[in-house]
Amino acid sequence: MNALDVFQLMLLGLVVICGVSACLTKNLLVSLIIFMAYSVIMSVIWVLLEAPDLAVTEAAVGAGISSILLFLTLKKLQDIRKEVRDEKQEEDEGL
Amino acid sequence: MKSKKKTKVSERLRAWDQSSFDLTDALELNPPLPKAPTPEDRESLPVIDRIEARQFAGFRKIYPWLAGLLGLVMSAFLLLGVLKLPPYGAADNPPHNEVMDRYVGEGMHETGAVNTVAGVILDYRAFDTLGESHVLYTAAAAVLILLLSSSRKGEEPPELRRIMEDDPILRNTAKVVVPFVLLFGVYIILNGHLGPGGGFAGGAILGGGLILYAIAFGYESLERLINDRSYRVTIAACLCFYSAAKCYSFYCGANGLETIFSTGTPGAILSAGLILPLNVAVGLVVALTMYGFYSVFQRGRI
Amino acid sequence: MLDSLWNNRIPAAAVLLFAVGFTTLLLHRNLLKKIIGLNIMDTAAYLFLASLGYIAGRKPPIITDGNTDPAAYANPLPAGLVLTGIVVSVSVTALMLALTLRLYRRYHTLDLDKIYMMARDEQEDET
Amino acid sequence: MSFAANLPLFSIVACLICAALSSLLREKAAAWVTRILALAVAAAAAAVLVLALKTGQTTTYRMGHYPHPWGNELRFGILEPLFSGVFALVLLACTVGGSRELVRDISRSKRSLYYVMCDLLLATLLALLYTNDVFTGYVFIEICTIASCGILMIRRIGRTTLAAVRYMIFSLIGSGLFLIGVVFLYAQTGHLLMPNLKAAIAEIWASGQSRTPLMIAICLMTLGLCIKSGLFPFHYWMPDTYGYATPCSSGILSGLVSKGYIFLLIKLILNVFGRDVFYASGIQNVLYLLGVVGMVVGSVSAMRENDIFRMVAFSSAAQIGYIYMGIGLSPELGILASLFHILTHAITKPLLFLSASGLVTASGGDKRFRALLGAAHRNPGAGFAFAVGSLSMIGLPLTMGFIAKYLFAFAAFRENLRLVPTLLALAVSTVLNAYYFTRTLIRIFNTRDLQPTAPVRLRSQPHFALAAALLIGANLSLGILAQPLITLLRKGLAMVL
Repeated sequence: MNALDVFQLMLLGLVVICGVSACLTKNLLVSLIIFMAYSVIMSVIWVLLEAPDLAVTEAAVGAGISSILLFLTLKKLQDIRKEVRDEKQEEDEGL
Repeated sequence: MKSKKKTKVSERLRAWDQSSFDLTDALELNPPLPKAPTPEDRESLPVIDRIEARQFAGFRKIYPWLAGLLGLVMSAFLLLGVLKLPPYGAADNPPHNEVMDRYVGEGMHETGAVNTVAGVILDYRAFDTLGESHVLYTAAAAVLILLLSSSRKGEEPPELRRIMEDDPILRNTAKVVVPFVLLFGVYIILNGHLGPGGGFAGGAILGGGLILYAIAFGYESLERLINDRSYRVTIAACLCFYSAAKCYSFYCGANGLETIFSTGTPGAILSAGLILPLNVAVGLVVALTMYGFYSVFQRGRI
Repeated sequence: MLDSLWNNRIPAAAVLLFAVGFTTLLLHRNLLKKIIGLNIMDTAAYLFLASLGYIAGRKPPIITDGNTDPAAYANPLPAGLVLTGIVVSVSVTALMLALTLRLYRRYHTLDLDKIYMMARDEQEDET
Repeated sequence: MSFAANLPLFSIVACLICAALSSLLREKAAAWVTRILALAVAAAAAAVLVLALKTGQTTTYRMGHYPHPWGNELRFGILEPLFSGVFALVLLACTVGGSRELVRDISRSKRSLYYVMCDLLLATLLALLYTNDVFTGYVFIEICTIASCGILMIRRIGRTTLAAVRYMIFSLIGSGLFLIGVVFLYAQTGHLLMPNLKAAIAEIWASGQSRTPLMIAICLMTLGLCIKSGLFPFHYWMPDTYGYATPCSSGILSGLVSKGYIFLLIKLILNVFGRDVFYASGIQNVLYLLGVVGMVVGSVSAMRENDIFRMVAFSSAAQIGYIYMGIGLSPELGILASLFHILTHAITKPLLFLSASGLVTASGGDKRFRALLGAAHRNPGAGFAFAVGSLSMIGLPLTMGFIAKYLFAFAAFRENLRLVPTLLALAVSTVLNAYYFTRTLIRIFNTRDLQPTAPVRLRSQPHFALAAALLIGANLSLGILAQPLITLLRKGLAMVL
């Protein structure tokens, strides 16, 4: 077992921990950040697996675009929520 | 001056914190939850709805346990298979057979691509990749169906946009970073047959650069380049070119004809026959689609 | 047993992640969590696939020095397949997120169970 | 090589190009593109069918310059062009017959995107039918999933979005399982092309090494496709999906998309797993059991619905049960019956959805039975079409449904142990079918306390009349003259086996 093996094993452990905790965390924002980390670690693992094409693509698509879209959705949800709350407040005041 | 900046920062921090609420807790809106179903109601529902209708605590309590159990069963089932597989990384595993030998050994001469992965996906197994770019197109069309708002009402509120645009850190960083990101994306696309990357990765990077630009400087600055019309026309043109080119080469291949595209000298930038133009077409489609996703999500139009 | 687990450590980790993602996608009530689970499930399958292309001690399949001996390089086919797959999963993710936004705009919650209940009431209202 | 052998590739590419171009067109032009495309695809399929009959064997079409195990391939015998022709015509009938409802349900700016989705669906169905490569199958399954979600949620009401989410979740689970099954298979065999996979699997099965990973791969792929096609207990997405989409989409989703997956499964069983391995694995018994239970449960659920669309949707679940029962029964006669039933269902279900929509529209848009009293008098054309469809579903002679049930029973008589349960399930399901369809028919043809209104004439709904004529004509002619079709299917199966 050489150093690379140890490194690989560490990454594997990390990726499993990230995957499980991204599913288990209650807070959605935290969950998304963990998921982003998961993607980055995955792309490092793919470098170790002699697949640089995959690493580049996963870093750009998984950690980049997917995460941007997820964050954007979260922000939009927040906006909708705020909008609805304001409307409701106005309604209450009207009553 | 200083205090003003401070409030701004703290405001932003608070906004950041606000988004960390667990979004699952429903708003106290008009009837938040229907009343607990009566037994007769329950009888008239199909089984799965009956399970869903069960709001009592007991089911909620065992639900996570059931889920965990399913996860355990699933992983045990799959692990059982994995343990019986030959050890990974060995040179005599089934996947490393004559198929791989030809892809690596002959690939450079047959496709002209130094990067054999590009050769495999754009020449040997080009039909898969043709399907793949259409997956992206289908998803883009589906997202348009879902979120395209016919009026301009879907735009984000102006004050929010102002905050983003006033941000000096973002603007200055973007000024420096965006050119490099775009350049890198173009490099990855054009270099797809020579090194790691290709149309998909490069297109995604390009799309990321465009998104960053739009966040920092607003959509208006991009509107002249990317609007609804140019978005649709470019994507349709690229996909048609892709389908037609591949159809031509499939047709030639199946009927034993020579194509007019030569493979050139492996290693040169203008080589590898159709792979370079295909990478460019795919890159454009991916970049535009990614930007389109962002724009449609954000403001309901492109 | 432990030996074969060690020999197949990457596929084993991949199927574990697959099961985690699968369970989340199937059973979690929160829609966004479901989408994260979907992504984890897909990436796990790709990790498994990518590990099949790896051959210990070989270079990535990019022929830079004119050496075309197959015994010097890793297998390019799984990498190509995974490349295809990654794009598929980002497309699906975008579509699911768009669906989530529209559902949230209408029902103001991400909890699928609650949405079912509301939708059933709505149906009764319609009639 | 004969020119006709190029036609499958050309029709797939034509669909993809039309899909890309349709996003630039206006709604009318896009609709015509789809219609002409479907006709062209059907014509091409006919040419390929003639070729297959002439050569009498399957043709393998390599894509590109690379010989057998290196490139993607298409492969077709008799079955593939036959099914693609029927699917294209049914898609044509759906888009034509449902065009009025499309205008009602979909906002103007998005109608051309609807036709984009239809073109893409046609392309994927063709690819699923013709492909000779499992990974290509996976990629096109994903397009199919997204496009069917597209035509489902294009109607902007809350229920369809919810139904789309549910549909997507089940579909994605299905494709995830299919993908990991493919990976398992690839890990053991190193191939993705169907003939090579078949040879490698037979070798592994015969040799002494462990069969566990192989069995797991087969299980996962089968399970994935079962979930996607809505076999009992995974059919709960069906009523919402089919019940609230616009009728054209309901017809396409129930008649074609789920059938595409089942056809792929049959192809996998015969061309990849190999008949001997699959029927020795025990999975067929599970399919059989689930099919039988699904037949009964689907019918019971349909009986208890009081919404006509949901009733028809639940009856789909029962029909899927029939098909899986056939697959589980035996490789020759059972699968023959299943193939015939796929065609029956693909032709009948869209007719039911389209005509039910006509009835509902004539009754003020209320989908519940209470409102449908006497609906057939308000819209006689739709009433007649619904009656023909119902009779075919029940399995009355002169319709395709009768032949299908006859074939199932015929296949069962070759079995010892499963004879009685099969016949029993057929009988129970038929009785239940008859019960709820006759009840509906009695209701819509009822004349009691009927308000005299001017009935909707066929002349005022030419699109529906055309589509219904096509579907009814196909149903009755194939029901009366079923023998040529059965011979064709039998020849096609013999070619593959």
